[in-house]
Amino acid sequence: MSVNNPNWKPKIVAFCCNWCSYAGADLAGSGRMNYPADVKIIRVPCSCRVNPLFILRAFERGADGVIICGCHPGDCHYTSGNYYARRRLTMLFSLLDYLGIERDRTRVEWVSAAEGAKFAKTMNEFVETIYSLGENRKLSDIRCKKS
Amino acid sequence: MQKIGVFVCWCGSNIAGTVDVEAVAEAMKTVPGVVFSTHYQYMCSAAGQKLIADAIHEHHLDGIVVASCSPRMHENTFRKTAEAAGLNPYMVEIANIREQCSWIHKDKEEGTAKAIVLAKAAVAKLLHNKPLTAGTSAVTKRCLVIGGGIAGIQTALDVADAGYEVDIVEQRPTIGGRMAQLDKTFPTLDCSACILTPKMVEAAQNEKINIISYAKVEKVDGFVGNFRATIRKKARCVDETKCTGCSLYMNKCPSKKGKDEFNMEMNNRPAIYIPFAQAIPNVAVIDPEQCVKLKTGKCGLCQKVCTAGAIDYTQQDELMEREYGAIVVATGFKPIDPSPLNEYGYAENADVITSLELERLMNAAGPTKGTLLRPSDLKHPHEIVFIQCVGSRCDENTKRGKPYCSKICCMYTAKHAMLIRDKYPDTKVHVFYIDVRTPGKNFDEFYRRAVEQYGVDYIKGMVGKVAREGDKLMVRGSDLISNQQVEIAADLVVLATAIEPDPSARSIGTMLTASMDTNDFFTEAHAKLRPVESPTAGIFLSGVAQGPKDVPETVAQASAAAAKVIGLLAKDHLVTNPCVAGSDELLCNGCSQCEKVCPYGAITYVDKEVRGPGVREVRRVAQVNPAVCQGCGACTVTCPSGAMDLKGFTNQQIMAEVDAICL
Amino acid sequence: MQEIMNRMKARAIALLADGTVSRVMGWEKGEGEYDWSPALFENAEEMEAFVYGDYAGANLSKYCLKLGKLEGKTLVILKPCDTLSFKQLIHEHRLEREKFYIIGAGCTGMKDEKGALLKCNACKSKEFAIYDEIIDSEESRKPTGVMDRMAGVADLEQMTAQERYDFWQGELSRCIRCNACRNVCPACTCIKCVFDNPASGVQSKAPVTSFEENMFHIIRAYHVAGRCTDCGECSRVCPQNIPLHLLNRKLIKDMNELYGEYQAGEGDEERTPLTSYTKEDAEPGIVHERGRA
Amino acid sequence: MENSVKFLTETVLRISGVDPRKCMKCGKCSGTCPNYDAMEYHPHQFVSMVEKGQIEKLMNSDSIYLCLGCMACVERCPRNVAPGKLVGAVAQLKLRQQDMNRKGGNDVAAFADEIVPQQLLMAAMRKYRK
Repeated sequence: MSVNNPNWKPKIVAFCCNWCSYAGADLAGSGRMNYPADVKIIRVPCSCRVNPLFILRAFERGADGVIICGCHPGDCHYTSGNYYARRRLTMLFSLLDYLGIERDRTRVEWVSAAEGAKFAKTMNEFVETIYSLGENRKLSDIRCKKS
Repeated sequence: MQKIGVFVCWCGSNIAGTVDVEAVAEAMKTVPGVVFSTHYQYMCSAAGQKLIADAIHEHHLDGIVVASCSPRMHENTFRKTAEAAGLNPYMVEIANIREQCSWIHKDKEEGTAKAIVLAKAAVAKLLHNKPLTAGTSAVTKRCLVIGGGIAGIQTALDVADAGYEVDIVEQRPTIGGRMAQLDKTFPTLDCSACILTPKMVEAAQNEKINIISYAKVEKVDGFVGNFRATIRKKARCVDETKCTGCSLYMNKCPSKKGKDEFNMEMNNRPAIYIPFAQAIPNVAVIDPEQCVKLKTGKCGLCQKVCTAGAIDYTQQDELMEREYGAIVVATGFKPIDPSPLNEYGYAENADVITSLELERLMNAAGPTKGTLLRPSDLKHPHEIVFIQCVGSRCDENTKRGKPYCSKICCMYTAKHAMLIRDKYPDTKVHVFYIDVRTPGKNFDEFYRRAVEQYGVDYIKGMVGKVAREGDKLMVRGSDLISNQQVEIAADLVVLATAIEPDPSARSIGTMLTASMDTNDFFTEAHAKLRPVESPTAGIFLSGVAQGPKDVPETVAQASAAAAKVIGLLAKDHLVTNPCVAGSDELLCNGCSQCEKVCPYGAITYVDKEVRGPGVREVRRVAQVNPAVCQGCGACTVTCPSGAMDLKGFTNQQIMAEVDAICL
Repeated sequence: MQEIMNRMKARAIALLADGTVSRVMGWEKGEGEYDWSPALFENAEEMEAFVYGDYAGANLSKYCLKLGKLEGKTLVILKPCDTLSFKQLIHEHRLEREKFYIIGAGCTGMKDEKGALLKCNACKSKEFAIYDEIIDSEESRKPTGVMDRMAGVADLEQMTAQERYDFWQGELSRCIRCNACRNVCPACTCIKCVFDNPASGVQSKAPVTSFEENMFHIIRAYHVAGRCTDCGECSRVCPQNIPLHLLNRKLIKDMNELYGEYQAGEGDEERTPLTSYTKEDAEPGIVHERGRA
Repeated sequence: MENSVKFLTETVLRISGVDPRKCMKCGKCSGTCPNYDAMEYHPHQFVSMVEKGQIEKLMNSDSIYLCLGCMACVERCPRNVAPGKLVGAVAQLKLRQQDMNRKGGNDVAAFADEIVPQQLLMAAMRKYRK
């Protein structure tokens, strides 16, 4: 937990779809809306490009939170990508929860290209949640690392 | 090992203000693979681009990372720079250290640290980049226009004018659409037929335009530039090449029970008919539901009188396959049925009519030959009530109608009121309205004329009940301005019913994989910047199919869609996005999961001899058509075997980014 | 069961004799009393060793992948639950129907040395999803194993997150990465497994990365989500007795609850819950909300 | 009992479940109302006055007892605003303030049989307990 390490800064990966959420993140920037530097964005064409593997990989490599942002349901640039993403991520989150990984470390938010403020607000909330959860060790240690 | 160059942009103080660009450039020098790293005030400037080009030459770079503004801003700029310097344009990655770093963080130390991570992630990704080449696909230089109303006709004329072939597919026996049913048009009051029919004739005579009437599009395959459509031309039982449109049969036909669709079913027509005098094609059609010959085998009177020998009762539906480069959706609209809104009594009272029915009642070719007579007793109405917003602007939870404003009703109601007051000055005309919406050139002036010059009584309020009392219709409504409830004994009530997309729109949208909104209007690619294109490449939108609009707006959009079509057809080849999915056939299981999630039908399966290390066998494998694939990546995640990957966003590239950010 | 076996044997020999099939995929006795193994028989003589009965628990569907590539038809014996796996493989175009002659085998619940098999305690069905003929008995049509299939999952769901974590850490830490679960799984039919494919980003066997080590079972469970018929073979073969079926069943339970009842391999729809959607689907936040409720 | 505009408005909105901001001021409710002329404030005015917080004016008007409870305005409102529910809510607030609300839902059941419509019962109770 963060108590052990006062200098701990969370690592947060945000997957953003190119058409809505990445543009929304850009808009948050143009509007100079602050959110913590702990969030690093990875651009993907669509939320449906986010392979659950990427999320597992991030956690395993030490991410403390992973958030996926896409176009609002019904507004997908590719018409149906976010609908598939919605099911896939629901199932993944549920599985992680079942394994005892704090469910609040994962989140999906639909952010349109016009919702810069929502993007910033979401990131602020999410970072706050991760701070309250502290360091994530669980997934990388689910098989008892010897180290 | 690849040789990568990193270029950190100051963007003046936009980046340099919160990010220590020098420190970033310095830090990047120690990253494996990076052989050159520098910073400059404005990388996107000519000098900045030259700096990049020089470095590519001097250090023999294989790829570059530009740490600058959003890739949505200058990715293309830097790709061109790289290409000009002899690098593959897809060996460029952008680290977004402005919108997603310097602009959102205030602390310089924090901003610098984050910028370094973002640049490292870009390098990590770039190390897995492969040069990509955009493919090309040929363009079939023919356009399909679905719908032959004013929108479809205008688009077809403009496209044909540029020298391209156009097929108009119209579901009814004639083109002309809704506009042909109108009497006069606002705000100029020209006769609708007088301005429309010349265009119909022009379309018919244009040798580049092929009108396929009484037909529907059944199936569309393919992709932008290369569509293949199956069109069903319904049997009209009349040979189009022989019929002269003489109408001699009209009085012979014993069946008189067909409803005249053109006159809003207010009168009957024979089983063999031409919808209206100026129909194009001016060819009769036999209604199979009404024709005695087709139903019982006995009759054949029309065949006997037809001197041209055009009648052919044995005619069958004809299926034709045509190829197109572009498709325009111009499916138009229909008024809603106001019967469920029972307070207006539309279903019970013949003298409660819709505005489109009034158009026909006022038209010289209509059921009353242009004399305004009310349907119940064919008497002249002396007091008329118009009710606006019938079924428009409703909360969706009420199930009382459409949530949108139908846009044209305010203006045509003013037109009707004005025309009636002009022609029959003894008639009192009241209009119940919620708002009068007149945003158009000369529109408000037009509405004011109705009030000031013609004395139309506009009542701010809505009608609560219409009830018959003797031969009068008692209309009770509120007058919000004088704060009283009013009751008017009217002879005729006209409902400005909402308009909705033609019922054929939904299936056409599905067929074209063109997205639609919840009201079945086609969605545009961008509400402001791409208003006449569907998000599906090669599909264009014309007229009310996209949303309610009046004639001038429809014509403007129709010409705009035509311009987009011409721009597409003018190309011999289309450059395709190289960032598409591709299947590694050595890994592919042929399990068909990917096909299920592809929104474009870009994936097919073939039995193919697969050769690899120690492998030589015939397998069922997935193939992606790169011209159809739009690069969403849905298939890559569905693929169980990891055979499917997305160029430009490969599993390895994204994993490398994840690692770089998390380490 | 003895009677079913005798009929089955006679029928198989007849089908071999008249050339309908070229081989028979069934079971033979191994060294121990309970140790029955899948076996291939090519003539009447070999068929002497054929057995069917309480210890024929193994699901033969996966063996069909290779058999389907051979000349001629293969006779394969499938218990009701096995037919689901077989049908699912047809849905995925991994098997060709015409390469097989399927005898649906009546089943009264399978056992091993410890008693009834896990999958048989909560028997999914006595219906055959696919077959050419059925050889069963009055007895075998009666329901067996009526325990609640999702009871184990529900128990875990009731625990706190930390308890669940401790449970899984305890279980998964025992894994020796022998790959038996993967190799037996009828849904694991990739020509090249992602765990053996460096380009998948999951890395190769050597050097074994911590990512692969840690994530193996999670990735595998997700990998077969929507395609897993819950045949239970993974847990049956695990030498470390890790209850791997609890991962698969969790996903099945969630999909049933959120997207409607679905049984992989049943019916003719090739789409799985993860390759379909409705506009009204629950948002991923439901996982969070459910936990808080 | 509290009498601030905020309290009164919030109470009326809570009792009625109505969102007056959905109103597009078309006047359909008042065009529909069968007892319009008897009422000092008409259905559409209830909507706009509640939105403006003028609850006390409404409470002190006889209009709240003159609503027949026919719910035609609720049925026909194109925006799902339900003015009739607002009238009912203001009337109920008035009753509460007069401490006249002691008859609870259980007492109403005694009046109800299969023939008497519930709306009539409610409207009658409002009127005769004035």
